Amino acid sequence: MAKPVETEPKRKAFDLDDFRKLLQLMEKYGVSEVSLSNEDESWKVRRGPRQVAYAPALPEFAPVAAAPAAPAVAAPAAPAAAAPAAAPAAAPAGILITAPTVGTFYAAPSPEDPPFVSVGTVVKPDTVVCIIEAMKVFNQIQGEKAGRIVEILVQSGDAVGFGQPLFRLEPA
Amino acid sequence: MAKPVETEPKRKAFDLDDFRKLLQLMEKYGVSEVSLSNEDESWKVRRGPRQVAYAPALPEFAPVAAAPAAPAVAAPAAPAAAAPAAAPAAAPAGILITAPTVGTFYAAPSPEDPPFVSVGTVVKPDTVVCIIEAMKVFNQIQGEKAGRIVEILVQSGDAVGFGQPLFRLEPA
Amino acid sequence: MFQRILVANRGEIALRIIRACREMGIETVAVYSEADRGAHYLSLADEAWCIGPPQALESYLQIKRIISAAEIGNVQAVHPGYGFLAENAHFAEVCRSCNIEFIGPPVEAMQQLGDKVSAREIARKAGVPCVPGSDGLITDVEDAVRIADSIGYPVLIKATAGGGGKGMRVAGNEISLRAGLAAASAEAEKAFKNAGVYLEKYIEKPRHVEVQIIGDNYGNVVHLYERDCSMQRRHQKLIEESPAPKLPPEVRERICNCAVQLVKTAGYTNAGTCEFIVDKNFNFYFIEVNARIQVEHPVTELVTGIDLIKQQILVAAGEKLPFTQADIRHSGCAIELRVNAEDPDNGFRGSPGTITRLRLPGGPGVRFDSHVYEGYTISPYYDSMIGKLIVCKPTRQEAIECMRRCLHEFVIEGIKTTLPLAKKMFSHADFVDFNVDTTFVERTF
Amino acid sequence: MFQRILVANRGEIALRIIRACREMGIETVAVYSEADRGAHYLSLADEAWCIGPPQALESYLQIKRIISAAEIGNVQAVHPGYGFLAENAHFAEVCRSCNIEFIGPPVEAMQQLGDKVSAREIARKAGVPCVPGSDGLITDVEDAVRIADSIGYPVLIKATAGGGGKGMRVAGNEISLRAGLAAASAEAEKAFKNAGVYLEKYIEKPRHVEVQIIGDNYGNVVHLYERDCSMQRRHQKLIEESPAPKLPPEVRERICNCAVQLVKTAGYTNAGTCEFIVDKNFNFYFIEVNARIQVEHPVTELVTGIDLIKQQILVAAGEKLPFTQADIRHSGCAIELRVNAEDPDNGFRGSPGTITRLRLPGGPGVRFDSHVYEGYTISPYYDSMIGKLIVCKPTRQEAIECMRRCLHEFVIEGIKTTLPLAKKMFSHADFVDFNVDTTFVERTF
Repeated sequence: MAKPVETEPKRKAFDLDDFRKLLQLMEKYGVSEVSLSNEDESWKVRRGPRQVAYAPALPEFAPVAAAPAAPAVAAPAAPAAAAPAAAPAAAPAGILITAPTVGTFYAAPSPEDPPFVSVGTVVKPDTVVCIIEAMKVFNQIQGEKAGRIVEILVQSGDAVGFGQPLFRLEPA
Repeated sequence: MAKPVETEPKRKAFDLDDFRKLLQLMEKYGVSEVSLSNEDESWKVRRGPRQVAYAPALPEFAPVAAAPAAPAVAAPAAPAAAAPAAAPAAAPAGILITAPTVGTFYAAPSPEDPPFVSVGTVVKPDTVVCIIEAMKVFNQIQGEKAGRIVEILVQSGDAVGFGQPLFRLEPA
Repeated sequence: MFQRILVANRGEIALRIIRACREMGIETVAVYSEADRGAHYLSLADEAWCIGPPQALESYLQIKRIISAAEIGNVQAVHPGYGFLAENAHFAEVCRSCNIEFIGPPVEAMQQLGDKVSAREIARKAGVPCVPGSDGLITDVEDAVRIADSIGYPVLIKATAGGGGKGMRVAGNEISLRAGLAAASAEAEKAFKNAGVYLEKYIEKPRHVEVQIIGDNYGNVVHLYERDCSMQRRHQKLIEESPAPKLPPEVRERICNCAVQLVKTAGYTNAGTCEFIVDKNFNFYFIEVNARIQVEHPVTELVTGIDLIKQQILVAAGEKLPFTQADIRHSGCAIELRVNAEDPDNGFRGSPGTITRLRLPGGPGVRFDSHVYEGYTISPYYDSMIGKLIVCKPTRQEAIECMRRCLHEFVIEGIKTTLPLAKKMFSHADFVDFNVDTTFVERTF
Repeated sequence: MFQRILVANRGEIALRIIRACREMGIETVAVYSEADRGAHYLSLADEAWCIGPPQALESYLQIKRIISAAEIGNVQAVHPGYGFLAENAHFAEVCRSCNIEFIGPPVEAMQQLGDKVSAREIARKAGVPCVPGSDGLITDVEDAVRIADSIGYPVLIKATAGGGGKGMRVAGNEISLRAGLAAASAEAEKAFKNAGVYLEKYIEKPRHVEVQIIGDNYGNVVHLYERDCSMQRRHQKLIEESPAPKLPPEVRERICNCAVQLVKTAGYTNAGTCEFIVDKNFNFYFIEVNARIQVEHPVTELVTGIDLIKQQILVAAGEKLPFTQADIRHSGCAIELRVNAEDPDNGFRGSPGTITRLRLPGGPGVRFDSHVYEGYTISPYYDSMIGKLIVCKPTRQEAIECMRRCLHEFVIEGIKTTLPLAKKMFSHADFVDFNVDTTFVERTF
């Protein structure tokens, strides 16, 4: 997910270099709010205390789906709010394995079995990393990324949404 | 747009050099908010601490009250839009004498008389510069500014709103 | 019919009038102070004139400037809205003397009903019950003591020119009556330049019920049923609704008929409201007439289907009322919540500023009358009310559920508002069961 | 009653359902694609789950993922809205097999009415007039020629699985009939994987009139009167209204009763719409049943005062209808305008983008059902409809004046919309006089 931009040449991306220039200009000239749009793109940036309410949602920087426990009031807002903030500061380093479907996450084949992977496990793209149950079907999920697991972001039994980060890896 | 982001020549980006120029102009002329748009693009910039959206609108730069002929649709919007645009380019230098009340402007005591003042007249604060008729009363208006009249901004017989600029002076 | 009307007001009621006029094919001339320059609703008028600086005294209360704008705007009538000059009989007189119709009642009716003592006299003539009291100004302290003895303590000392609670005092016994008379009189002199005070029986924990009426120039007067406005804070209405909950049908009928009798007796025309207080035994007493359209008129519009602003204009233009009393139906329950830019954590003081984020409620049965939008700046110069959220549903229970749902959706950022208080009010069991009186809000929240 | 419902849709109808549920005290679980992440209406649900990437095929049409979200969301029912899976009988079946109620009709009724030929059979059984035609699929070209001779040219060739004008052809004589049959069949095979076609008499310049019905699980079915939807462009409705203008009262009664008979015969429950075409002599012919809530349902809500979404939920939960046919009143005139993000200057192609400025109309009798707001970004992945402006007034004339006033107020910047077309339509004499048919918009604008 958090793959750097330059490796995906065909993706319609935002030019983050341009974006950086824009931010530098804004800082230099004390600009608090900018809204630019043309046929293809629209940029809206607001500096200072109040955050952008609805960022055009750079999905790469908006990993968090609605948290199941918390009321969704906060949840859907969170990604948007988190997006711009996360980008420069708190973006967790590494590679993320995200849920390919909505469902219930299980770390192990059964409660008696050990988990498929743990912190420290080195995985390949075809390594089964968990099960996601959807409609009574237990789908074995391959991580599709390679690396060493450094963090498990959900608990066995948690409900997870599409695209929700499950594991963080560092390149092995 | 103009400035190519060199790797993606056909992509329509925003010209950040133009943007810098705009910011420099804004800074130089103390402009806090700009909204520009043409067929292809629209730019909106706000500088400094979060600004009042409907600025009680720098009356000096917001000369036009609702024109009686034109529908007011455009009119109240005009001052806000005009203000920033006017700043760098057309900001009329000098001092303005504005209408102290709403009513009908007359340049002369009667149609037979010469006007109170003309372009070139040097006025003192107590010089009567016009009459504004309100409720059948013909109020002689003193300019309350000193200088030489360089432009008369309304026609005899025009309806004028409170605060509407009537004359532009340059310091005598 | 008028071709062109000047709207002598601002904010939501100006927008409301502009909307009505446009639907009727009438052009509008708006006036605005420098503080309101650029407000979106002004762009909906056909013409707009700046009439002065932000202070209302120098703009919206400047009769001369408004008439002057009416003249250069070439209008046939002025709609005063509510507040500002709406109940200023002098303004109405000036308008009419300039051949500009004032959309409101006759000047004489305004004057007579504007004075509390003469209003009581009219009520008595019309057979409308008033709160037992001095039937006139107090001229002698000993008289006052005798009257208080006869109607029974506690008694209320009120200024004849008063309003909004000013110059008002409760006396529980003779000693406080003697002290209170002097104090109230002095306060009234200071506030209204009229020291006249009178006595009334003090009604404990009353409900506020008011009746909407409208009359034409041909002697036809109808009522459009009642509104309950008991949910008040410092004499400011917060919630208004119709029908008045728990009011027995026969009381409702009598109170509505009393209102019609009263305004007929006063020779009143156009829209107006008769305010009553209702005690716990459903005795009701006339208080005053509001000789104008009211903030809460949408409540009545939603339950009767009648557009009051349009009717005001039609009646002022000399049209006959298009309905009789029998034609007027009341169905469902409508509740209005006033949304004020006030800070509930700081004594409800005004909270001007820019609305940085706004998500409005909507959906079936929801109306939000307001001139504000995201990016709008609420100026510190005027009333703190920024909008009226009105819901109409088949039953009161459903209306309350709808209002709660709306409050859940409603997002205003950048300013403080009374929405948190509103949430508490609409969740309070005593409001839901309607065990409330005009002291409820202050006692409870 | 359900405690928790999953809303299997997006945008304005998702918001509409969430609002209804909240007023009923029912919790909601929303689902969304990555394109809708962060939309404000999602925050009004009690829970929200991302179910896939922006493409509807991978999210809103993914039965498995929606059921999975329903399971982790622990809901008792699913409301499908309109579009997406709303008329997918398989989805309804899967929901119910998982013990999750599908808020809609029985699967059998959906299937029978979903097929045009079996729907005609039901109509005939119910005594409802259909357009004269082949009474079944065309199996032989010579048969088709005989039938066309007997019903008279021009005839319409239609795909049994068709919709939206696909697989449809008009034949004015035998030659074009022979050619058209093969072409339509091939087109239908390609578009719907079902080559079956049938013949119908071609009704020239018909009006589109539809009847809203609702039934419970106890055999009670009522109609909620009709809507006229003749203002269409490329088979997309633009304006819907009720009552249908100029429809003679006895025709109106017959058409409404026919709709009730038809859905009763089909064993249909919950909300649905029977679509008819009406020729210039007010002969009407059944076309199809839309087995779901429709975009234009607010029109009916405003003239009847009945909340259709709430009734759908109540009926699905096994409640009886709280009214009989005699209880249902129709009053006033409601008109809905669909506001689409389309560029009128470029063949009405979709105009996604961010709304940079939004000033909404409001005031008495105005409802705007929409999930958008200033700053909202309209994604290119879904339908271009961004909101529905609905007005309700005592008369059609007043409703049109109100709509024009609303269009004057309405400001949307940042995207192109159909508002300019709307202004033209509401000013056109033939619309105002209602001299229109389903070809009017394309012929005129």
